[in-house]
Amino acid sequence: MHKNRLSKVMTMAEAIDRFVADGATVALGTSLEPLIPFAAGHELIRQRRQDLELVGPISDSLFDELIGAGCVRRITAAWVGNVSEGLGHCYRRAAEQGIPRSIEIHDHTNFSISMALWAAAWNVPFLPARTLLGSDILRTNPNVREVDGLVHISAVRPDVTILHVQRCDAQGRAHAWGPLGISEEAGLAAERVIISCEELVDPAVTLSDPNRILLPETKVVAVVHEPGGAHPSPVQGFWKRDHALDNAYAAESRTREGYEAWLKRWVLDVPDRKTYMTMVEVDSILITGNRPSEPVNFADE
Amino acid sequence: MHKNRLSKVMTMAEAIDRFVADGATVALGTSLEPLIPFAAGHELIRQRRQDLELVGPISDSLFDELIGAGCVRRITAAWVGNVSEGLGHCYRRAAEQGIPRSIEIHDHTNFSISMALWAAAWNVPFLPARTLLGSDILRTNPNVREVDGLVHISAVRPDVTILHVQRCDAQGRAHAWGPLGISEEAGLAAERVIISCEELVDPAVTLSDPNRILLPETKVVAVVHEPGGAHPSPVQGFWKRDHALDNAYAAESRTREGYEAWLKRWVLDVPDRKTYMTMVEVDSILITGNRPSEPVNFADE
Amino acid sequence: MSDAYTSQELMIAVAAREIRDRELVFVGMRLPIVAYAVARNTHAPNARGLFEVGLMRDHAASSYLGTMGDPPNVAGALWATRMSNVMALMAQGGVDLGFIGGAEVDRYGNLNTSYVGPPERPRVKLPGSGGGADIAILSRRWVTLMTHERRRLVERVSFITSPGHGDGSPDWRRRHGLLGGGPAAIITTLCVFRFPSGGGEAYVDTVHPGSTLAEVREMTGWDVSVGADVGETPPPTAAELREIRQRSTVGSQ
Amino acid sequence: MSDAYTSQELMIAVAAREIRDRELVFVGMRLPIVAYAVARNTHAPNARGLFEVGLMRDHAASSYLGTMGDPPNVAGALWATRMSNVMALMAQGGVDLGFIGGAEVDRYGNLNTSYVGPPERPRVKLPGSGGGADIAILSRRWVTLMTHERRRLVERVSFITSPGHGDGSPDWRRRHGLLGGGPAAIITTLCVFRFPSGGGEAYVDTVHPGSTLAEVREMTGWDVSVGADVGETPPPTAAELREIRQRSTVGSQ
Repeated sequence: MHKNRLSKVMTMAEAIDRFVADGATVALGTSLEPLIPFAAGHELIRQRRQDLELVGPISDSLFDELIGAGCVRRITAAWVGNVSEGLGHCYRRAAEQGIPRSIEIHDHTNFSISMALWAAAWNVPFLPARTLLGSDILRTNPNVREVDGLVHISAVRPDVTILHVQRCDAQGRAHAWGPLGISEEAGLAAERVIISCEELVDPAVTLSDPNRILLPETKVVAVVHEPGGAHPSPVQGFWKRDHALDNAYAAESRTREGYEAWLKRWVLDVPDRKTYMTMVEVDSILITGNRPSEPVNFADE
Repeated sequence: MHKNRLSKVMTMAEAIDRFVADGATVALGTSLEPLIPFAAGHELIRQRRQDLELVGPISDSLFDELIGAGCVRRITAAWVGNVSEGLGHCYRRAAEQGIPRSIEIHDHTNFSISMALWAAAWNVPFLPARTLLGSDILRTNPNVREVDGLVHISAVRPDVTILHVQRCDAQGRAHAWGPLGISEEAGLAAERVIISCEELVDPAVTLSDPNRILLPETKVVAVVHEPGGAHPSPVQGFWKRDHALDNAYAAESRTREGYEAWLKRWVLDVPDRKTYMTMVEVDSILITGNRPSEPVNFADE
Repeated sequence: MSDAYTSQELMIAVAAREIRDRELVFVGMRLPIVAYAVARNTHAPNARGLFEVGLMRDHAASSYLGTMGDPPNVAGALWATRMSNVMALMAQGGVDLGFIGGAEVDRYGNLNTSYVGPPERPRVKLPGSGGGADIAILSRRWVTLMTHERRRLVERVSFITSPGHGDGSPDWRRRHGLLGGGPAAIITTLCVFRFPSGGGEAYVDTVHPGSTLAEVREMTGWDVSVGADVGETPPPTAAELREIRQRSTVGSQ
Repeated sequence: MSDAYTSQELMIAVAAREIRDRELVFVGMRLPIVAYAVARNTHAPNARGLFEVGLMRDHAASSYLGTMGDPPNVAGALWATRMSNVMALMAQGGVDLGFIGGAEVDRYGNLNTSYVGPPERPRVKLPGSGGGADIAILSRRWVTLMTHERRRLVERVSFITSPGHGDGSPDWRRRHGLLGGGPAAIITTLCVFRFPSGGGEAYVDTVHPGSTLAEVREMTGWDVSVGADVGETPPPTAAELREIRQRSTVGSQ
């Protein structure tokens, strides 16, 4: 039945090469703390992407890493730092001293960045919301403004949204579970979507539960089978959060030299995610239990 | 762990009596053609609710039945009729001749009624949308207006949304599957939600899959265990659509006398849904197959 | 299989041919559901169907549908979701083709499914827009199917539920902010009307076998324009008829 | 179990007491996660926690959380959903209490988590709002926890990320359209500040055991107001300490 559909499976290197251009607006880390597509972020760094606009709510240290690597022109996000420590050291250096380059910052809140993406999803120039009133973010972000006691939040339309999910088939039907943050609106708003997944599964699995399919396959241009692709962030049913590694990043990135050493060790000298995962102490973070969802019956007769 | 939670389980008669007042704004049939809460609608008729405002997209013949019974003051919907035939005969009589009473009509489209409910869910007075431009609905519905090339759709806030779902627990955690129409926004926008369900299940079932829980339990005030409560509309995994019965309604409701006979037989003389279901030829519409969703793993360690 | 065919079968075949391969089609109810199945199983194997109830499919349902939300349309779907997500795709221009039903259509392709006569006291209260106006405004192009009667094909609809080309003036849609391209065809029991690119007035493109232009003129409520090269509508092929007849037709009402 | 406790443990206990039974609490990260667990397992067995990542819970996670989206916080949740649904509840006034962290707070309870110094070239770039501003504007009341230092408790924050009572003028929030009630307390390592109903300036309500008002004055960047009836903060109870110590504390960073 699906024989006419071309597979969208490719390597992360190919997906980033083909679908993320210099200057692109890229949404990442849209589930907040879990399911952050770190593997994709590292590949963006390895391919030396320039002038990106990063869009997201809170994506632990991923945005900080990309800023440190000099890939970023603009941040359109609610929060950039690392969850272990708070402050993002690369973010600080860029914003305070222009190291390695200066960046433009469009501050959002979690709610407002969600509304900005829903606006793009529904193809309207703005959505009104009850947040941001009384906040100085109204003074510094040119894309939010107070009108008649509401705040109009301008649409943010990613060129590409990159999502890490638990399982996906070759045609791009992605199943994600656990809290979803702003992943749905980030995917719908985007021109195109890249999926990385823990498991590449048969369409019989994904189509057994069309309610769990996160996005229309028509948005998905690439499917990357990338186990551990969200490390050190957690993946329900697969990986706990690697607190130790996140703490180490927070500590090492305090100095520019420390960050550069970290970058060399964990990104630049690592050819791909498979190699990266051999460097991770997986025993302590692997989820081995089973806590299955109760099936539902989609029968029609 | 849940011993402190009071059960919300009650009969449909009690749920309607306690939570739907005369004059209330009630959202029904929010999944469009499937999962229409006909049992709740029939109980509204039996309890002689007056002056209701009905909110929905397309709810097959349910709105037509309620209009014929004289329960309705205003229609805020995209479509009222019956799917078998198109024209809603009670709706025609009310709008054209004021029989059994005249009604006010706020025309919507499917998209615009969804936006009206999202506006209420996010507690903003309106949401802008790209629909309705060039339509005469802009002339007749006072709650939509063109502003700067967009249409501002005023919030619609139901006092109560009534949903029929496949399974629910006593605390109001509802699992619904299949297409969801505008059920999520109708539930979030409402002051309170009444759930009727095919199966009343243990919380272990619903909490095994928190992604499938349709709405926060804090909105749900009543859970009615009502097998067949959506008949003649379909329920994935439980009931096919009863085309014959829907056709019969379309034919019988052509005249006021026909409608009144139908109403007496199928609603007024029927004490409850259990009795109603004994009058239905269930063999041809019962779904007996199993097409289970593939489980997902929510394990955390 | 008989070579004879009903006018409904012809309409379904014509509607199916409007669907191009790889398109995303906003299907709607009744005849278009069958048209999608025919197209998918003949010339457009990669066409996807989108349903406002909250579904996307890449193949037709395996059995009869009374509504788009019937269980056979859900089983095997590519996506079961909320209506507002489906509408998002359409608002972005992601829907190539939509089908809309109507009680009345006028020479500019405007559809009325709301009121015949004054809205405050209508002569006939029709069911309303459903998703019709949304499709009319937002899909890249759309098609309507209608029984060819003088009371349905009228000079001017009394209420524009789903806008076509408005008053027919050049670029009416763009000037009024409507994102989609508007009506591409009116498929009736007698003929196929099409529209000039950029909008304007419907013209007769082909007349169905067994019908005549005179009959079309007689049964149409406006002074009919005729295309430069009016032809005969190609009858359903054997493959089309086979697909149509495999499904119980849904348009008996 | 020792009767001694750290100032962090006291802050958690005080935060837990802000949670009333049956309330819906927007929890946030670090200390408040533990505070929710303490409240839930002592005086507020029916309090529910809401997390912007897209979760609702009626009991604390069974093991250590580095983030609100860690797997133990998802297992057994009452709802796993989108952030915009969680925000919908809060925009409707459905969230009774929120917790917000901050780098700086001023006498009117305004929080800065964005920029120290001019935004175009800040002396310190802080991480930003996250959901902080949303909670500050929309929850019915909120509380912040902070290390008591002069550089943190400042006369006037250089950037209002999360508005408290603005310039302290009567009804500032209502006049500016902010739906929620604003800050109810600032819990520091030395004391608890509260606010008059209707807004205005923070006053010292209780001083923690072992601290003094003089010390509070010394360590606060504004001329401190003191409540009519300033008392001592009740220390953590044995039950509170037991709950706190059952969980790895999360605030070590």
